[in-house]
Amino acid sequence: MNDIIVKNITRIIIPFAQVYGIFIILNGHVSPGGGFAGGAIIGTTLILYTLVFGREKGKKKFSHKASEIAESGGIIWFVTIGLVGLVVADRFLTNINAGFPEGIIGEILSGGMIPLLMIGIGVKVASTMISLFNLLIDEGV
Amino acid sequence: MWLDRIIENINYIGAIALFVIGLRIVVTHSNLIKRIMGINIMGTGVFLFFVAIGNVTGGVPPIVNPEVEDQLFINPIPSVLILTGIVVVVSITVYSLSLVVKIYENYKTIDQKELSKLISEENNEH
Amino acid sequence: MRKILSNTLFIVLFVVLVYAVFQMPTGANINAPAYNDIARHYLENGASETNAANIIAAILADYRGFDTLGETIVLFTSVVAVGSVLRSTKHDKEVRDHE
Amino acid sequence: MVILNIVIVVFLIVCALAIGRIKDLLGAVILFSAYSLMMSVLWLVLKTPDVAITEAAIGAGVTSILFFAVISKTKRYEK
Amino acid sequence: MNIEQLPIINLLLFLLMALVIPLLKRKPFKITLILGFVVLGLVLISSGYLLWYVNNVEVIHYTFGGHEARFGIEFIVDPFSALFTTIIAGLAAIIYIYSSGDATEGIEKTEYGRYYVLLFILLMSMFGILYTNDLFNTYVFIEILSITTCAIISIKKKKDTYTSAFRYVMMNELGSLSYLFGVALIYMATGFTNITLISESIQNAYASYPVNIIVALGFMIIGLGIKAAIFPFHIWLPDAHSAAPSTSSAILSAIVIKVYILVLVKVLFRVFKLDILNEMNISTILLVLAGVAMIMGSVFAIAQKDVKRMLGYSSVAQMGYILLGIGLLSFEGLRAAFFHILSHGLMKTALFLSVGEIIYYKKTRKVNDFDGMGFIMPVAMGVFSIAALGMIGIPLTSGFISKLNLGVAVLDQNQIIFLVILIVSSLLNVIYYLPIIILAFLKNEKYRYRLKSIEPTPRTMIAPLVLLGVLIVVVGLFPNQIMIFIEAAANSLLP
Repeated sequence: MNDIIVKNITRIIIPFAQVYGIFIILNGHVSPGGGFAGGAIIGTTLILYTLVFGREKGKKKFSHKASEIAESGGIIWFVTIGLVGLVVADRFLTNINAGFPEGIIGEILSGGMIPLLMIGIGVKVASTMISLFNLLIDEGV
Repeated sequence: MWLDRIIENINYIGAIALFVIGLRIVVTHSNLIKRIMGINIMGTGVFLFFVAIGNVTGGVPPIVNPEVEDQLFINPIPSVLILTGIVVVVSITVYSLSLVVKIYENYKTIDQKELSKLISEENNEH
Repeated sequence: MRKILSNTLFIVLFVVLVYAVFQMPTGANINAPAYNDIARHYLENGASETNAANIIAAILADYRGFDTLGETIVLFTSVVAVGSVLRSTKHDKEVRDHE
Repeated sequence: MVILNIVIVVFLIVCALAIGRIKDLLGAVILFSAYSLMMSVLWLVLKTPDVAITEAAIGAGVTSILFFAVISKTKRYEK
Repeated sequence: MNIEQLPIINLLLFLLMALVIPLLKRKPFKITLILGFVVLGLVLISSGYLLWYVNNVEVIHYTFGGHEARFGIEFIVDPFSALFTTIIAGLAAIIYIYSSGDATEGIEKTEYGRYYVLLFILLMSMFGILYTNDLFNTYVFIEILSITTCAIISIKKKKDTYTSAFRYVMMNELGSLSYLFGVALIYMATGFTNITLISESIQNAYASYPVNIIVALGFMIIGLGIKAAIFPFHIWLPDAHSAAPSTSSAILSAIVIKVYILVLVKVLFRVFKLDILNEMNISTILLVLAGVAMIMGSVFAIAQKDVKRMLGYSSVAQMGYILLGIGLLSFEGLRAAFFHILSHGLMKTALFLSVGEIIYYKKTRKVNDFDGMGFIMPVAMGVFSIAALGMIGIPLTSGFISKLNLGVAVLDQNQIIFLVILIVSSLLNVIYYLPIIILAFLKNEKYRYRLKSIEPTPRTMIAPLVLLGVLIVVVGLFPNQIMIFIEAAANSLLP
């Protein structure tokens, strides 16, 4: 796609959309949203980038290797947090009892492990969406 | 009387209607992409059913505000369950779409009837 | 003919399901069976037990965190599965040469 | 609120029926996208904003893009 | 670290193994294989220990996050789940050894890594399904299971695998969504997703909203029936199982469809309980389905020329046997069904793996090409014969014991007609298994000349086959040791 308007608008929109996605991920435990929604939004911005600037440039921004690391990393991060609970409090995925910081209700730094898990999910979902799209686009042709 | 009952249960009826329409598309349509869409419609039907169970007239989303007392919240459990469900259905959709791409590459058609014809012809050749 | 038959079948299914649902106390109020003590517990104590204001996030990541782990595994699996279907041998070779 | 709810449900059912009938797959995907968007409005009416955000991002966004990607690789019209 | 953690550690071991495989891409593939074998061995040991523990000490209740069971998700390890996880781990270990002998027929080298990733996630999901005590958690694991099973079919990049995998994924998804709809109806009527809590309140719910509960049960039976290939819903099975690579076929036919029927058992006996089932007369419906499956599956199998399709249809018939045992809704019936799950698992694994070896070396799948195969590949064909005789129900094999038990269970409930169906189905089994054995061992001239062209089979492929053959006979000779655990499992399901 070689349209200057589309390219420039995309350049302007993408940072805002990504910041919005990050906002949704980080605020998942105090307002509507969370890892899935935010991750999907970030993933869509990456898809948009690939659509507008072409596959090669998109690959540079978010390489195959990075997505592979993010995919396994998301689950490993999740399991690690769960294992903290297993080791400290004798149960998998324990939250407050495992010593995660409590914070004050309604602030961003609260909810113990919930925001940590949300970050992991967000990264995972974003990378999954972009790599699924790349796989579907790459094939054949 | 009947109208009241229908209006009261409109979400349930809508959910069941979507479920049945989705099922019809999956079972009777011969186009593979349409069938995947049917699965998605079926899925949203089930999700709508779940959410309708959790709905409370005059309730608010379950986000606690310590300063406001005595709020009537909706039931949070169905929302959680379908948040999981939506992502699951997307994964299945993507996987079946990838199969459709491969089927088209090999058979040059995405119509179930033509596909069955091609496959039976191939089997007869051998 | 077959079309009419199948359509009738689906309409019958629809009617049966609607009939089943009409037997239920479907009114969207707090007397519904689903709005039981578990939901109340989440709403009353969920925020203080997990310190998250959004109860849905609290249930999603804490009470039913294992479901969420399963869901991330579904996503991971779908990437592997789609990769196994679509990524041609040629592409894999290219990636290996490239690295 | 009740009237909005009914209108949206009717819209969803009509959309779903139309997806079943339309012969142009591209049109079907656009209809599907509209369907998902309406669905996310319905989630808002039913006071589940979390699901609404997720549905808008995943259902209307990602799924439709993936359908488009596949249709661009296969056939647009069904017989 | 105490014993309660073992179930979740089993799951995490599988999961971490699946996640580690992509990281080992640059190392020789042998390291991955050995690591995977170590993981499988550890899980086998720990589930065996759990089996001993729950039978002799106490049932394990494990809740995630330290919440009460009603609020969080609960794992229950009782004689039922412990027994079947052990069986699954054992069968999976045998299939794994076989598959490491580079006999993963039809899979390209570059896909080996992904194949094992999918295999371990598949095992994890099956363990999760059996351990969990939550209907929605079961749904999540069922979805993982269905996407991985489809993926290990389509990983063999052939034309026909794509179409059969597509049909399979559509049927699977219909099944999953029907199951989820059933869960939604139950949740609507009771307000729980935890199985124990549902079973406590379902009597009241049934008294108030009977139609709702009946519809929910119907949807769950249909949904799980599609996935378990119960007769009218079996149409995807022969295509999918014959198109898949041999090891995948063995896993699918011997383990995966059994897991779905175990979920059905859980739903019937744990969620709905006998009172409601008897009131609704579910027994009759299940028995009729089972009877039709037993006859029709065998009849279809006779007509097949492709040996793997034949085995697929035979699986349909065997699922009928298992469903017959379950449908009797009695202790004897459950015992027979559980024993048949074990013995059919062993026999089908043996059949698919030996056929897999034959296909790998002789490149033929036609039943007619098996002439003289017994002289060319004595071990594979020998194990095939033992397993096929077991399928028919010849004494000294495990198949005989399961048919005996089924017969006793049927007589106990005075369902003489099903005894007749059982015998007729066994005779039909004779019609399609015996000619293969006779051809393979008695008619040797035609393919004599091929004798030289056979390469020596790797030991990793021979050993599991021999082990399976021995196990079939041993289980047939000494069923009582295993019967203790099976009876405990059946007891834990009935009040």
